[in-house]
Amino acid sequence: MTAEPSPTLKIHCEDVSKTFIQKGHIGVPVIRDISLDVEENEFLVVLGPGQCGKSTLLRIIAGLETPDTGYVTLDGQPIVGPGPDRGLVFQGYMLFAWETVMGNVEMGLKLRGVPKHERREVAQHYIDLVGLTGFEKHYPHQLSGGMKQRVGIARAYANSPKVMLLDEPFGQLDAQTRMFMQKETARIWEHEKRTVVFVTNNIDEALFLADRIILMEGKLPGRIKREYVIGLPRPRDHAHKDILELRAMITAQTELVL
Amino acid sequence: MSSEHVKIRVTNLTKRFGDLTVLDSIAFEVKAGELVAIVGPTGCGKTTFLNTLSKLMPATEGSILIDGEEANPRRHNISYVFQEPTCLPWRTVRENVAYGMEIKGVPHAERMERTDRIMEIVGLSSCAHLYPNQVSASMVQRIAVSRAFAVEPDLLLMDEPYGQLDVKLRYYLEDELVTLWQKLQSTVLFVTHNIEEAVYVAERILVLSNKPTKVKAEIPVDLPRPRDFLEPRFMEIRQQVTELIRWW
Amino acid sequence: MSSSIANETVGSASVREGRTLWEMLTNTYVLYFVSLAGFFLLWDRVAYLHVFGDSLARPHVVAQKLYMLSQVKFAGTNLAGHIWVSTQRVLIGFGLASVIAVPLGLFMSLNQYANAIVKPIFDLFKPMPPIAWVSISILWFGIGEFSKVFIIAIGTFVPCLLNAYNGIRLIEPELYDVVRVLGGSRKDEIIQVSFPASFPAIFAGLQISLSVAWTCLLAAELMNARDGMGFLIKRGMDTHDPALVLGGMVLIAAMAWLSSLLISLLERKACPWKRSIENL
Amino acid sequence: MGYEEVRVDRPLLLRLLPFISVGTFLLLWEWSVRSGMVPEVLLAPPSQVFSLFFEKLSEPNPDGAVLAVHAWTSLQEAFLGYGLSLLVGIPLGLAMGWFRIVEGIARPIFELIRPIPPIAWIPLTVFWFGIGLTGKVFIIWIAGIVPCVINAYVGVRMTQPTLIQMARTYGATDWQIFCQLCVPSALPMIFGALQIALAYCWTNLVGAELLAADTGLGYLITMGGRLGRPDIVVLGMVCVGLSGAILGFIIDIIEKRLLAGIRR
Repeated sequence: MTAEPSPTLKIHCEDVSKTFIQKGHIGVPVIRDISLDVEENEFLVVLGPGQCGKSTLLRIIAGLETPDTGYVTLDGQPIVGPGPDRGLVFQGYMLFAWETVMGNVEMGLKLRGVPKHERREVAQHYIDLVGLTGFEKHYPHQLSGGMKQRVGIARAYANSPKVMLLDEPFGQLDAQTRMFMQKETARIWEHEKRTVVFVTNNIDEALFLADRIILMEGKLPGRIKREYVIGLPRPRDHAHKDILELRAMITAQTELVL
Repeated sequence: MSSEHVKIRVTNLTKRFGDLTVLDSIAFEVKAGELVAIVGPTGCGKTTFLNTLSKLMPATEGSILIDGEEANPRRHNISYVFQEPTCLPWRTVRENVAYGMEIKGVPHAERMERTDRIMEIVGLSSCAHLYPNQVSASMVQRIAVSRAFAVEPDLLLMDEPYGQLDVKLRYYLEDELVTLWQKLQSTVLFVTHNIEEAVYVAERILVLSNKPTKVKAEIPVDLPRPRDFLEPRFMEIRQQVTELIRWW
Repeated sequence: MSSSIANETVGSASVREGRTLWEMLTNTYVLYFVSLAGFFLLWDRVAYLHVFGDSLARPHVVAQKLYMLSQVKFAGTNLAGHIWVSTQRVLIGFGLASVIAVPLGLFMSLNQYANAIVKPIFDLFKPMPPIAWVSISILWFGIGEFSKVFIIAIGTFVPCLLNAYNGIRLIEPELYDVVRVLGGSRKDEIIQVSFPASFPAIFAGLQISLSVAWTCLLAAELMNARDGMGFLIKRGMDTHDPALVLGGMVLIAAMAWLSSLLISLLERKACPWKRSIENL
Repeated sequence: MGYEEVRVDRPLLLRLLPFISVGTFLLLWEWSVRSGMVPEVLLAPPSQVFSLFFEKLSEPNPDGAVLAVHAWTSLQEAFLGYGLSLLVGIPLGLAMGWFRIVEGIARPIFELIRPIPPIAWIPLTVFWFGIGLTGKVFIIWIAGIVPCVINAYVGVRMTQPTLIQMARTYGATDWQIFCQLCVPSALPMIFGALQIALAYCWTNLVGAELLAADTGLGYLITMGGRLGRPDIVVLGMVCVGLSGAILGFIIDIIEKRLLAGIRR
């Protein structure tokens, strides 16, 4: 354990393990002994195939699950539960179907008792930032998948969290919309710097966005397999030779799961 | 690989919904045994295009000729591999692969023989007696691909069958697809949003425009197989196609 | 970006227009008309030819009967009076039951202790058909208004409670996570997620309850009543007047249909976000 | 990757509460009658109902038949009506879901008849068939057919559209698609209807017997009411509820077996 944490250390996970209980009595170890540091304003991508416990790790950082062993700290304070200092974007969008875009985005502020005109202003700012100006009064089902996830991102951002956690946010989009959303994510991140932990199974996405990639083992229980620091300049290009070479190198490390 | 015989000829294919023109006089030809990829920007009327080609939807104007005859699902062998899984959950993997031939009225002995052959190539033999919900998502898509090839189609349409899979798995399945296609000499139209995938599998790429959809460009892919996405020529073609449709 | 939305909605607009004679003949509305005409014609012929003796009235006789009843007093009041009396009973019984059952169902699914106490007793009564309560309610409350309201309330209670209960239990648990991550408390989870998300299920429960309510009303009025639509049917039975029986059936069906329409309209008003999902 | 066995206990109180609550309910009921809070002419205590149950197994008075005869009559009517409604309703619903012409013809009539509460047919069935078995079977049939038609119809309509498109591109005929895709797809919905239809049948059986019967569990309840015997009324209600619950349980087991058979 480091005696003196670096001043820019944001999130620190120490030997985190978690076992889920299925059918009431069977224990499935999901992640085991994960230790991990995230620096302030770093864009960290956790990359792994379908079932490797990466989402569970994210939910532990969000405080939605408690680890069986180990602990997680944020700014040196142990995480005991979910809180508005960490914004979470869900894979399945998880928008409130009964609220408009505006209602969804301002929800966090409303829950914290921010007066109406003030939260409208903040929400509008983030709606504009994600490029949904003009759609404030739409209900979620009237939006396409990419637009729904933008609402999800704006909702998380509007709460001004210190850390953004994204759980396979673009998993349900087609290849082109996905690239577009990645570009938008990079743009928003440049605009409003945050510490980001981004979970994905798509290596192109990881290489496009990450400062650092954590590669997970391809099976349960999830462990960290390798770590890559991506020093490429931004904005990046999906089809750039350096990215493709890195991709070849990383994919060589993963197993083929049919 | 491909002979000079024109298998599919599409002329002036137009589809309108009321005042809205979705397909605007699309015309192209596919030679027998050719693998053509079709790419276009998101929202380019891809679904309408495929549904019209497969005759699920009547075209407003124009014709689709297979061997010089108007295409007809009853007369011609048309296969369509959908983006979402289309396995029948109440049939085993083997019965699913045989389903297309069953409708086509292929005699029992030949049906079984072809089913076994295809499942051998694709590597499905080990799970022939499982049910679709007992196998993984990529397996389910391989069943659909096998079923489509098994009817020895005059025209095989594929709608982004490997959309959400990770890179390694995708390349593996695409190699498998190319093997199947080379062995069975089928004529394949492969529709996708992923440009890299298109360059990897196709002999020729048709680039569609935004709505109203037209064929914007035709790009031959004259690369040897197996292809390597790091090769300069590969990257060059990829770049060329990307620039034609980039909206992101 | 927005063009992809247009692409998805266009597909549903592709209705083929009938051109050939066969297609025109098999047009849905033509078929509906043929079907209804055939039904009434068959009814009329069967009645006219006395297939069931004199126990089936011809359609126009039923209509005449209803018209006559609306003009003159029958058993103390005219047709509108009978309809109103029955409707009132349904409204009171249904209103009482839903006001108690819906909150109770919500509370049961939100609090596991409440659930552990109420659910077993509820399960005890659930398999009992509401109509089985008719005799005991007469025993308890005599043949006055309250015994009828009581049966209706008992009958509608079960579906109201069950739907409210299941409505909350079937909510996607991740939606609660959203509220928690945004910094909301348990109270916020209930107000922001549980209540709005269970709305459609509650309305579905009200819809079922309502049809049960009319059945219960009828059972109660058939057993004993001096007015109401069930009374008309019963009187028709006692005096062997098939026109009166059929008239009563038509009335009660119309009222049941109208009230269910009313609930649908109410639901559309209450959940604008759900309506548009259906339209898509 | 080893899976460990883990035991999770629910709080003791939560596991005990259901028994406490039912026990308290029964005791309160018993006590309220015994203590005279509720007059005995209005309600019978559970102990009395319990002993009457054994008495009625062999004693036909005062309502004219022993319990087994009442139960048998009711079961017979219910099963005939239920069976007929499945037999007619399911094929009708399936056909309405797939064939436009069947839907066009059958739907308006179905919608016309559906809002009529089944027990409203009692007078007509008494005119037509008397108070015997036929009339009651008719009412139960009318009641049970509605959920059968609706579920089979919805089941066919919910067939995954891409499955139908897939079969169409292979050149399948309408009839092939109906038999090979729509019917298997609708099976889970149809099995769901078994349970709902049973509940409808059972409810309306009681209604039919209240008015036009000389034996049956519903008749037992009516007679108890006429004779001013709350113990008989409650016994009848308990029997109806209990046998309904048992039937539901049996159907549930059958449904699970059948579903396991197709979903594997």
